[in-house]
Amino acid sequence: MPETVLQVDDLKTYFFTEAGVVRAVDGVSFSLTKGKPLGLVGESGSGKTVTALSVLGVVPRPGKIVSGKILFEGENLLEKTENEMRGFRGKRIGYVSQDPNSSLDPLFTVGNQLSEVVTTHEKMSKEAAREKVVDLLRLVRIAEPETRMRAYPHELSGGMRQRIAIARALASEPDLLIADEPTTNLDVTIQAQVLELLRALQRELDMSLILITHDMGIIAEMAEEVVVLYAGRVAEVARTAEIFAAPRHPYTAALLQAVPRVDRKRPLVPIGGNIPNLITPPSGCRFHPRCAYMIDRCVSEIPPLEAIGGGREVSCHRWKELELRGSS
Amino acid sequence: MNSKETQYTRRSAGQWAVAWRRFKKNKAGLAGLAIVASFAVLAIYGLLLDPVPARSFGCLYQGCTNLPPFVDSAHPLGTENSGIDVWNEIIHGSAGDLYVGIGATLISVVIGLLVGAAAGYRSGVSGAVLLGLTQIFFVLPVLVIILLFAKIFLFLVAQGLALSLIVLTLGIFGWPLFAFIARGEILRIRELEFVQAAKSLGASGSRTLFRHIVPNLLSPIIVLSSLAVAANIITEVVISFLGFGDPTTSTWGLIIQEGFDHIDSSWWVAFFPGIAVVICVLGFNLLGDGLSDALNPRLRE
Amino acid sequence: MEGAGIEGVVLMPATLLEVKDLVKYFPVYERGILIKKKVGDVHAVDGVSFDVAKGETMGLVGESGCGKTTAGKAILDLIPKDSGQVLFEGKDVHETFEHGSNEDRKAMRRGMQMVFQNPYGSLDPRMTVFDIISEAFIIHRHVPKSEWKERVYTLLKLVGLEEYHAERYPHEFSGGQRQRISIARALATEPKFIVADEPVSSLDVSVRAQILTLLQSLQQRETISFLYISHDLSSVRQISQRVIVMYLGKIMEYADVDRIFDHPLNPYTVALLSAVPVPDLERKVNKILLAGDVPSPINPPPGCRFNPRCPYATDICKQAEPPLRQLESDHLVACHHAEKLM
Amino acid sequence: MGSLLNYIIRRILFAIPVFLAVSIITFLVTNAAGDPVQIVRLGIRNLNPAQLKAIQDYFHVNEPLYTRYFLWLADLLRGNLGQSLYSGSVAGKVVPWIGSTLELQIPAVLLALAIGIPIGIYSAKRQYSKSDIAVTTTAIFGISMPTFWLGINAILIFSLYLRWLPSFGAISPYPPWWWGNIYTDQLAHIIMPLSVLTFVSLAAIVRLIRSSMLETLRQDFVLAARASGISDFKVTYKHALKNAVTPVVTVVGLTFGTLLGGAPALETTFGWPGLGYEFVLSATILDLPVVLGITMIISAMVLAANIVTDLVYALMDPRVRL
Repeated sequence: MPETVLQVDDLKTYFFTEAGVVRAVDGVSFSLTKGKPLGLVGESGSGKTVTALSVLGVVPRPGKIVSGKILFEGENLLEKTENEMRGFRGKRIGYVSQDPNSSLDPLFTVGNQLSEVVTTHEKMSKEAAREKVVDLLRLVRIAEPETRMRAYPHELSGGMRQRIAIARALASEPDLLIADEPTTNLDVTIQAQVLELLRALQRELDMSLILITHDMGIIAEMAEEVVVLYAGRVAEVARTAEIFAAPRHPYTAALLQAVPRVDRKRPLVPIGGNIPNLITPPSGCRFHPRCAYMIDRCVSEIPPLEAIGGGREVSCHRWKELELRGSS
Repeated sequence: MNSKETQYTRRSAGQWAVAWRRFKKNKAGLAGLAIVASFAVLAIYGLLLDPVPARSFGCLYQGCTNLPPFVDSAHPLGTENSGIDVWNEIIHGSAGDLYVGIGATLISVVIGLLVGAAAGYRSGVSGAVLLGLTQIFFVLPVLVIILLFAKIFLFLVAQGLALSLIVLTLGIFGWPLFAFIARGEILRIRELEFVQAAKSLGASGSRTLFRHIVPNLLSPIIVLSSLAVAANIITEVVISFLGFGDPTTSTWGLIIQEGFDHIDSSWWVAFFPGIAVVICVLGFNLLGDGLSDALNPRLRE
Repeated sequence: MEGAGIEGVVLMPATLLEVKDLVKYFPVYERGILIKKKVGDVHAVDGVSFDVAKGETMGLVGESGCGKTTAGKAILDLIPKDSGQVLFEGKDVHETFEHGSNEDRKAMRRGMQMVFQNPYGSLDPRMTVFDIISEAFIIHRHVPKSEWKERVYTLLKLVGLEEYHAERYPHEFSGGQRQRISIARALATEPKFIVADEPVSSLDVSVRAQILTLLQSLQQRETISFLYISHDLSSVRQISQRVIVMYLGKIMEYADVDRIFDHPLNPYTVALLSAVPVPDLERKVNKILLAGDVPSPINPPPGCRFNPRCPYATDICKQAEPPLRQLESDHLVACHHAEKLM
Repeated sequence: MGSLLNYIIRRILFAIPVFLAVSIITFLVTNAAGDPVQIVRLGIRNLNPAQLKAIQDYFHVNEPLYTRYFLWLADLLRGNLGQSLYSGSVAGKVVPWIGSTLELQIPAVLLALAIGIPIGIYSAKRQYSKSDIAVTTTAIFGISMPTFWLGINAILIFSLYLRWLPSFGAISPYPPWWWGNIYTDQLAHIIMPLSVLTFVSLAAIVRLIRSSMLETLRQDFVLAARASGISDFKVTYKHALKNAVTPVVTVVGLTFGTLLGGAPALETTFGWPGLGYEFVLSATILDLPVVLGITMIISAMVLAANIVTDLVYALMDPRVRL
């Protein structure tokens, strides 16, 4: 029986803005097997980043976790105090954020920022911390770590900065690494390097990994399991191979059909409409205004996230009757 | 298109209407607007309707000099030792100070926009010259120079015009900040893609400048203007207080100066006009803050 | 494709745009005590030549800093070029804008338009959609005022928007809708050629396909030629007929879309293609991981610009710059070792 | 560090034309009436012919305008600020005034920073809370108040009504001393002007720090630092603070300029014997050499403050290209 490292249960995180309540995460549930890479797919406004920040307990104001459970190795993180949470953040759960250009403090050297994290989680001498930092930089394959330590973030390339952000997240060998779109702002060739590094580190350190992305291609390469989010809710959960072969949710299928491929040209089937506004989200199934298979029930009734066997879950009234095409 | 039918409107609200809607939600900004409007009403009343002329010594003959506040309903805020009514001076002073504040700001805005636009649109050498100029004005102890200027010129110019002279001086010394901001904004807007889009449509330089760049430049200038009016009023008060102002036209600074000379016997003469200054300046500052929030939605989410 | 028949060349469509040896450098300065010293140039576009046929979409791909956007803007003379020539329908673009008559200049502007990358910066926030689209009519006077409204509505429908959108302001639209407005504005001049600079890169995945299919249908129905600039190889494959791969200001490879994607002959193209993740588990390719970062385009490496990262690099690559050679019909490659990949 | 030296030299070289331009403007203002003697005569009515001749010679009225400027400039650069029309050399008189002014200004800026930064941070971290609203309200009143008027009220309350503190000067002219001896006497004199000045600059600094901090707290690296387990205190006071203060440094430099510019009103209110008060006294009696000298000294001080500010900024932000 594989061990579960993280279990998110009916998580709701809302943002209380002047314009109204933004239901950014509205009942998200999934779990993550220890030592496995999980992909969290979604577009802007799907709630993927907010989910990650909720797990870490660093949802920025005016956001608030309204209800739900986040079990990390059996402990409910939502019952922890701020002080206790610091024993998880960075120590047992590492986080790599989206934009390497802004995730490092521009006014301090890379070495300073890394040793700060190292000493936060473990009491050690300055010398030891320095050595640890050098080791970390080696771990993320940075050449000449001693020189790079003295550099300021603006003196490094985007790819290099993202490696440093990864090194920071790995400072105290966390059990779980959350990487939030770690390659979105990087060039393709650099993206390939960073993804390769993440994959290698995940295996080397036997970490659990949550990789957040909007790119189904990255999912195919990196993840073993996928959670598809749409407008703050889970649309579908499945093993990667299954989701590409036979998606069960119309949104997943549409996403696979709407994305152009580099290996061959094929007719694109666009998804109509736009990402919904989460202050006044569509009633019933949130995908219904854009769904080709919409029926009346989809407007009136929220589809539950049903387990459909084989570890798969889907949130669609019509999953049984629909025959959806996969990536082929 | 999120539920198109419900959002159907023939003409939707324009940028300014949207800004106004945002502004309306800002209580502090609205308070600022109300304050500014009240002073404007007071000033107009003083100029056109008030039966008691400014700096009227009428009381002197009725023996009500040095009257403390809140004792005589004819002189609610008391009188000064030569019989000038404090409340009446506040009314007439609002016309004087609004004239200084707004007049000087208008002069600064016009000069600043012209210079800033020239420098921003051409950059290069003229931009460098402008930068140097603004640097000079940042270093000049402007208030000190203005004092000197006012002092010397008050001797030379007919005294009736002296307040206008102060307006002119403040305006002339106040433009560099506007030029600086205008230039920076133009340089920023010029790089925005819609300006390039206009160019690729074939729009002429002047069309691009007046149809695309200037309208987008206005919001920071409006905000800055409101704050500049506040600053100019304070400067006027300081000039008058130090005895470098125009002794023949009513301003708040003048009456405060007169009050300060007799501070130990009649405190109210300096105190109440000072309150008027604080409220009026506060009004313009609040208005400026409110406008900046309303016109720059990025800061407020 | 009119004209093709007259020339008697049926299979080769007529050339609309011709770019010859285009060069654009940006000087880089360092501050001295008193004056700025020039320390080098960003070789943004360094001798680029290609042509675009009538009704064709030419893809221009490359990573950041390869000069693709600069090339697009220099072609439209939105930024001045340093040397080279751009011919639009046989007429020199720069020459026309610099010395041509007012009518010639306007006609040239009408013929070539641009769709920008950022849907938030490319629309004037203080104008309604109607004003934005009809600005072309004001400038070029090619539509009588009585027909403006009708024409704006037609354009809005063409790009998939509704009539009532005309009275709204840009801030009321989503990114994808703004990009549609941007396209409608470009179409308002009735252009023959549009430079589309990363038109979908800032859009959500589900909306990208909408804009891509819109561009495709425009190209087919309106016979407009596109220069489609992007770093996203997948969308380039989807939309282009021919493709140029750029690296640090130089063309690395230039060929028919299928040929370049299926049989690339430049190691850089090969690496680039293999780096793109494909949403398909059955397709496993050997990744070619390139070492190092994209070098700074200031004073790029001598010889072949790709040599420090190239797995095939030999001494000659460090010394001689490879010329753009024709290896197959319609397939040009700048690589000393291209034959090894054939 | 060669580039730092380079930067300092460049900054100082750039200051020279600015200083010259300031001197030209100042000189032109005093000569706007044609020649300065006419102005002097407006202030001092009964000059005997010998005095008039001396003053005319002093201002070189028979020379053309530009010659007069260069003669004045040459003296200025040699450190000779001229002679007061009443008594003594300007340079000799001015030195103690500079001391008095700085005695007030420097502690005020430092105190305002020391108090303003924590308050600004506190306020930003609790945006829209009651304490934040209290702070921002007080601050906007603070910047809306003419300094001297606040001073007048302080005098009304603490000197005239409560009689706790002296209202005039930097020291009592003769005993009895306030609170016992000559040192406590000076302390008693400085308390009020210093508090007033501090309060007003405090208001400006709190507003700046608050808005800068709000901007900084929204940045990704703050979130990333928190997500890597660094304590809230350290995130705030190490990362956010340095990032928030860096842009404020420039503004504080400029504030120092405005403060000096505001010195005349404040010092006049409290009869504080600094540059500002003496400027007002001299300008009132049209002692032009003194007025000119003080103007140039204040300009030079502001210029120096600006250079120091730029340097501090450059040292704090590694992204500034020296």
